[in-house]
Amino acid sequence: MTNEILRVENVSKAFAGVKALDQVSLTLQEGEILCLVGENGSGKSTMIKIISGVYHPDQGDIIINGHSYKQLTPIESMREGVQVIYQDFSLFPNLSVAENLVINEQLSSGRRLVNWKETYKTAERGLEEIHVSIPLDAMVSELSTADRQLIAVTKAILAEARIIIMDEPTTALTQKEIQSLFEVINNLKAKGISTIFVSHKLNEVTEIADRTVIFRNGRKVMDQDAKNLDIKTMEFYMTGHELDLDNSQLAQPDQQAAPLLEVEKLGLRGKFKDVSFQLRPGEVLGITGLLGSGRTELALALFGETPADSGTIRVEGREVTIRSIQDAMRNRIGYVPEDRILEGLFLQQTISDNIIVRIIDQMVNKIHLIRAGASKKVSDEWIGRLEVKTPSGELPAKSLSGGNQQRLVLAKWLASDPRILILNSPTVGVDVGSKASIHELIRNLASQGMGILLISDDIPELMQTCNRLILMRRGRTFGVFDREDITEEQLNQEMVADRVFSI
Amino acid sequence: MLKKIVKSSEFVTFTIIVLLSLIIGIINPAFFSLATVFDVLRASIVVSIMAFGLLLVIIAGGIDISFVAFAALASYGTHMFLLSRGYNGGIFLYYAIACVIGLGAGLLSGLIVTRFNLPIFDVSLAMMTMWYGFIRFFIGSTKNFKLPEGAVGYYSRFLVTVRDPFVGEAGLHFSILYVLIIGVLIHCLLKYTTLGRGIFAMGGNREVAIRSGFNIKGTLLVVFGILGVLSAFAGVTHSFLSRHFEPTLFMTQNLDVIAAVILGGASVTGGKGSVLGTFMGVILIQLINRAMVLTGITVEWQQLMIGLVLAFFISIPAIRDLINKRASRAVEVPEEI
Amino acid sequence: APAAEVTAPEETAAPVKEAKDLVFASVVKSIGDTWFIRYETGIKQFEKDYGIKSFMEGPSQPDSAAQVAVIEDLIAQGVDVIINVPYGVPENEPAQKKALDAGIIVMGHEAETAKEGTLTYDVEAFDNCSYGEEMMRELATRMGEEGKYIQFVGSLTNASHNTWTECAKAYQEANYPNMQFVAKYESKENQENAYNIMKDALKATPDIKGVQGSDSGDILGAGRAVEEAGLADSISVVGTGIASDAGELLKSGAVDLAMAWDPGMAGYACSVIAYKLLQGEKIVEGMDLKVPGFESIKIGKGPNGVTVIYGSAWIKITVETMDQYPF
Amino acid sequence: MNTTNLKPKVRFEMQTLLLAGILVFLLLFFGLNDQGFLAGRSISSMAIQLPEIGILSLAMMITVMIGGINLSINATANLAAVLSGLFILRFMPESQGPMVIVAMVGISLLIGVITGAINGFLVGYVGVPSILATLATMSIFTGIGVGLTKGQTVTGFPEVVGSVASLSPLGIPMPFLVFVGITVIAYILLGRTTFGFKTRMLGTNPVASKFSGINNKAVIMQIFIFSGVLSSIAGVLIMSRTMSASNAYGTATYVMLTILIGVLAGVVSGKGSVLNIFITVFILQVISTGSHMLLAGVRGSSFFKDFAWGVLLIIIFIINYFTHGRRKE
Ligand SMILES: Nc1ncnc2c1ncn2[C@@H]1O[C@H](COP(=O)(O)OP(=O)(O)OP(=O)(O)O)[C@@H](O)[C@H]1O
Ligand SMILES: Nc1ncnc2c1ncn2[C@@H]1O[C@H](COP(=O)(O)OP(=O)(O)OP(=O)(O)O)[C@@H](O)[C@H]1O
Ligand SMILES: [Mg+2]
Ligand SMILES: [Mg+2]
Repeated sequence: MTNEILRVENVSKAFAGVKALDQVSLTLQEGEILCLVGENGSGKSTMIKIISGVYHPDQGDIIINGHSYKQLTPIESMREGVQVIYQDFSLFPNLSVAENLVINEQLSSGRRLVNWKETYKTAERGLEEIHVSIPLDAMVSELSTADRQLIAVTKAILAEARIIIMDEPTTALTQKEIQSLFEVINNLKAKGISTIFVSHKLNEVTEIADRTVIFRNGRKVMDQDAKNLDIKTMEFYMTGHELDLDNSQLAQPDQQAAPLLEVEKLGLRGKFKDVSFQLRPGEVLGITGLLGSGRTELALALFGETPADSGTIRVEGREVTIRSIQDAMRNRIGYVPEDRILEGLFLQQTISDNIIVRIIDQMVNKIHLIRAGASKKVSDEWIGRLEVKTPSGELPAKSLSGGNQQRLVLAKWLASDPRILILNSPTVGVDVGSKASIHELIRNLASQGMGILLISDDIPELMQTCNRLILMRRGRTFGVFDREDITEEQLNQEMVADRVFSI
Repeated sequence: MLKKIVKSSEFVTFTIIVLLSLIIGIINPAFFSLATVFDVLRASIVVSIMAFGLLLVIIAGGIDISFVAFAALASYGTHMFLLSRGYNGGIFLYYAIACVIGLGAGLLSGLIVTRFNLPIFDVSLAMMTMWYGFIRFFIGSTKNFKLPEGAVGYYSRFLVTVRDPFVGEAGLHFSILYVLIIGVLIHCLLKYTTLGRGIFAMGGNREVAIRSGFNIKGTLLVVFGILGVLSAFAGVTHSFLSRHFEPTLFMTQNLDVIAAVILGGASVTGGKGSVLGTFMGVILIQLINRAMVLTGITVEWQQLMIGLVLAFFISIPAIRDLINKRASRAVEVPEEI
Repeated sequence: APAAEVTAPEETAAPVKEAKDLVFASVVKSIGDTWFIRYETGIKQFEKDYGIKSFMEGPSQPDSAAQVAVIEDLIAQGVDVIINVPYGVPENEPAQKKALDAGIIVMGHEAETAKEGTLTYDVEAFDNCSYGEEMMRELATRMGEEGKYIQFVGSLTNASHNTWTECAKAYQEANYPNMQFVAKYESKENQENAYNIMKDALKATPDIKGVQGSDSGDILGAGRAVEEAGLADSISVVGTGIASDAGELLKSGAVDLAMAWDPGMAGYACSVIAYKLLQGEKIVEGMDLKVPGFESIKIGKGPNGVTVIYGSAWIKITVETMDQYPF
Repeated sequence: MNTTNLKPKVRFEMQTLLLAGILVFLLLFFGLNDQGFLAGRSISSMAIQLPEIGILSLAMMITVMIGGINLSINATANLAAVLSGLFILRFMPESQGPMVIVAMVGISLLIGVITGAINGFLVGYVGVPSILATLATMSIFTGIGVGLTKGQTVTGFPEVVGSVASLSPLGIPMPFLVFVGITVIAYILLGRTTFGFKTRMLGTNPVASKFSGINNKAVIMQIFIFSGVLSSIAGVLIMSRTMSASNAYGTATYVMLTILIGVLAGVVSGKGSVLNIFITVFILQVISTGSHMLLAGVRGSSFFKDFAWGVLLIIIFIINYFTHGRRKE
């Protein structure tokens, strides 16, 4: 016999005419793990924000612990024991790790004074609970994305929530951390704490869910015990059609062609050392490794943001110096960053402006004025090609869902027609359907002769798109594998074998 | 621990102060005297008190330029009111009434900002114009030199005095204690109260602060209330020290106070700043101004020198940041422009 | 060299209006200043005596740009007389000229350096250079004609202040060889600055014996610093100032002498001259305007050609005489 | 904060319409209250300072658009006038030829470029927050002028210097034509060129613009140079109109006034409209002239005007709030 802790009844919510949620009802039992899945923009985050009091529904009721609300405030929601880990982690960059961890508890307890000793003790306890160690007095702004995600999770656990909602908590975690997180969730479950878990990684969903709810276009289309659902079925309900995810038709690059990019003994003090590899036209080269293995730093060095201090780089046979982003672009190297909000997008500007920002210099007429028609044409073309879900390119980029924002970042770089494209975790937070289409896009780009460096933690993704794989550990290339020579299991083992965490 | 201190922005400001003092002292050894210390401290009293109030606003992510008008309104308004009632007693009543006026003015700004969700800078621009006009149209437009009995001689209430053979008597004015007390209070507010952490949280990421359930509006109201009270307090103290009340008090000095707070390590975009740093920022600006007379730079070139020295010293923290960033590439936060 | 006679400008040939229809507007550097409050009493007295609408306008902060805007608006309103006390003389000239072109009589005060053709007349309480020299005589007497002295100007851009200090310095060099000029400082028209500068000046030059101030805040700030250092007896402070501001310090002996002229009377005199011009009268050397200090006017040329009418006599405010000057 | 900016185009027009509406209202209000107001003389009175303020406001606006501020605009204008004035007095005191104008404009523009580059260097390359950097350079630029002239106003220029301000081809005063011309140029530069596009992007998110390959430092440098050049053009107009060059001209009013115009015109990081600035400058000028007329002879009318401005600003903010829809928190 279980107790219902949360019930959402016939909730609807529209944004400027877009129905984000349409008459959706949900229930959550004590100690239950409920997974929400659905395509990008299907209304998952909106539902979460309504439960947490950030948005007010247009109609419907929310019943928590037997208390019925037409709408909640964030603090009421917290008082009812709801804690949310948002996609952007909701951390304060200017505050220390310890404080970020404890701040919610501090607030909901209604205490007016801060006890720092207690704060540090509590924070330490929290981190121990999920078996990670991060310096407590570091500023969050100094941390990597993965560390931030871990802190967001720990924070919710510490707030002694009765309902923990996680909006894609695993996007930046590698296998190891994900397993610890699942352990934590199961421990919470044992204590009677309920979890709502949103993820686009359906294998995670099958692993953790008690019950699964599927959204499509703002409606609930499926609500089932998890054991009755397999991945194929979920995909079907999410998209409304069968997905063909057979990706075996990987094109092989021409092994005789001269390499596009040759990197020799590249190094940057304290970051990575002696990295050498070649990238041929038409090749997708995966780079993977644990957090802190130096993959992102390597990418940033090739992109000129933090230039390497030793070694050589050759592009199409010519030795080049890359000291700035402009140098990289002159050599037609593009980089799709991991943090789309901060590094990738201009949220207040239009979608169309975001797409043409890279190529604005080519959008001018003879007297150097921007041709409005041309820019609209280009942006509409890319909105179409990447299936960015929006009624108009003239809307600001912040009106897009997380997954669509990610496509927008891709569109921006693809529009500039790079020769070499570095993709840093391009499908994080992207739903399965879109992910498949992004993978196809990557393969298409490669087949047109582009060289692609793909940084990813997602092993199936790497196996489906890459011709070769580089495994990095502690700033060095640990191994280079042809895809044919390695299986998912082997790769998994290789990665987990290294126990180094970030920083 | 030591490494942390050395890395802090307060340490940088401190180093700059030491450096500048050495330069002035080498050019004119008369600078190295207790009298100098007392003078610089005295000149920093009033600015520091205002700067502490402003610090809260800047940490919360806004920039206010109207606090100088609060000071003028509260001090001059109180004075003209009490003068008209024939009051001739002690100074406590002055402080009490002025602080109430300051609180009112601060809260009014705060209410407008929060109720209509307006940028702090914009509102403060309007309020500054409005208050200085209000004071001079409705209260009075001339300086007044008539002090109440209780304030006569206020200027020379020293904690300690030293006799300097050349420059006469020099004393440490007791109102430096105000700075100390207010400084400690504000520091504790920022560091040890939920409210104070809310101010930092708000400046660090406003949206997240709202989501986390911080009472943003309430916090802003408190911040503006404190700004109003501290400005009023500074205004009255200044008037007693300088022995007159004026309607255009501090009118052109708001940018200098803002500069001091930022020079003291507070971030223009919010979320960062400290009481100690702010105090050192105030001292630094004082020193730069005083260096002109003591080093004997001729009057025509003083303004240029002040600008050059300021430009030099404000560049040091920025250059340090550049070097730090090179050394360890942390995750980027939005750059200040 | 005083010109024998100056003819009234042509515009006055226009039909004479009745007094009650005339409008005299005064534009001052900044309307909040104690100084100009006193100025206003003069033109209000004129209004009462002559039945002519007279008022004072000006920016709320001393600034030429804002002052010019006020003049422009007065021209548009079609006033009959503008009396301008310019913050920056050259910057105000084009607006004054425009007013002249519009048939308005434009009087200046504290605008001796104006260019010819930019004012109908300039009216000065006295000759600025003599004023500076007189100040030096007073300072020298109090210092026993020896020792170091410093000077303050409100701002380097203020022509009068710089004339006073430079003439004073030249006079000292010629007449008091035992006195020694140390430095000139700029108080930015803020007495708190004067206070801090004085303190630092004492450190930089410990044996200062005299201070000459120009802005009315200079002797206040310097006086306070001197008093607090307990040096009121050994340092002489002399400068422009008025009794209502400097009273306390005069009493305590920190300030030894405040010199001034009565701006109210200057404003009154300007108005009278303008009125006479409107009546078609000629302004001649030795004329009695029936205004204290302007009983027998002198007429001369400013350095840039404007015709200047000088009154006589500055006033000297000491602790003994301060009650005679209630402003 | 969750302002859902769904219709940028429409919103932009709203703000402009609102401003235009206020302008029309004010014209009617003052026109009905004072017969002389709409007469030619008050129009020309308004047109005198408007070009200078307008150009300085543009100089301020473009720095606000990248999330900065430029406190040194007025100091730059004065320095340009002082240095070109000193040059003319030294090398061509008697000349009445066009070379004087060429020297005046040429030197001023050069000063604008140099001062702008100094600001751009400090802000863009060293990384000093612009409020501090330009506070320091304000002091430096004024200080150079004060040092060279000992603070005295530079005068005695050849008559031809005044011709820039006094000419009025087609009956329109030259300064006004310059202002309109610069407004059009700024409109095109900011709205239709890659420079303007990059400026907006930089103002919106400097990190993303860096990762998009925009050379942030160069854009900041260009913005401050542009700001300096605009300031120096204002300096030329002031110099020509007053036939003098002062280090103190406008120091107590112009900087705050231009910030105020920017705020009213709705300029924020990443967004700014030249057209709004153009209208707003008129609004403020009309209020100023109109209130001088209505309050002529009232004691302390300038003080009342300040008070009223403050209140009016708040009212406009509030109108803005309601017309733009309540912002959700
Ligand atoms: N603040 C908003 N303003 C306008 N539209 C919004 C807003 N929030 C959500 N939407 C719209 O509501 C729809 C549902 O959004 P929601 O964030 O719930 O999707 P989601 O399922 O979380 O998608 P994703 O998987 O991409 O995160 C989207 O189409 C989006 O465009
Ligand atoms: N501020 C907003 N304005 C307009 N639409 C929004 C806003 N925030 C979210 N949306 C909409 O909500 C949807 C989901 O957004 P959100 O980023 O919350 O999605 P998500 O489920 O968490 O994301 P994803 O899986 O794509 O990473 C999108 O379709 C987007 O259009
Ligand atoms: Mg979502
Ligand atoms: Mg998402």
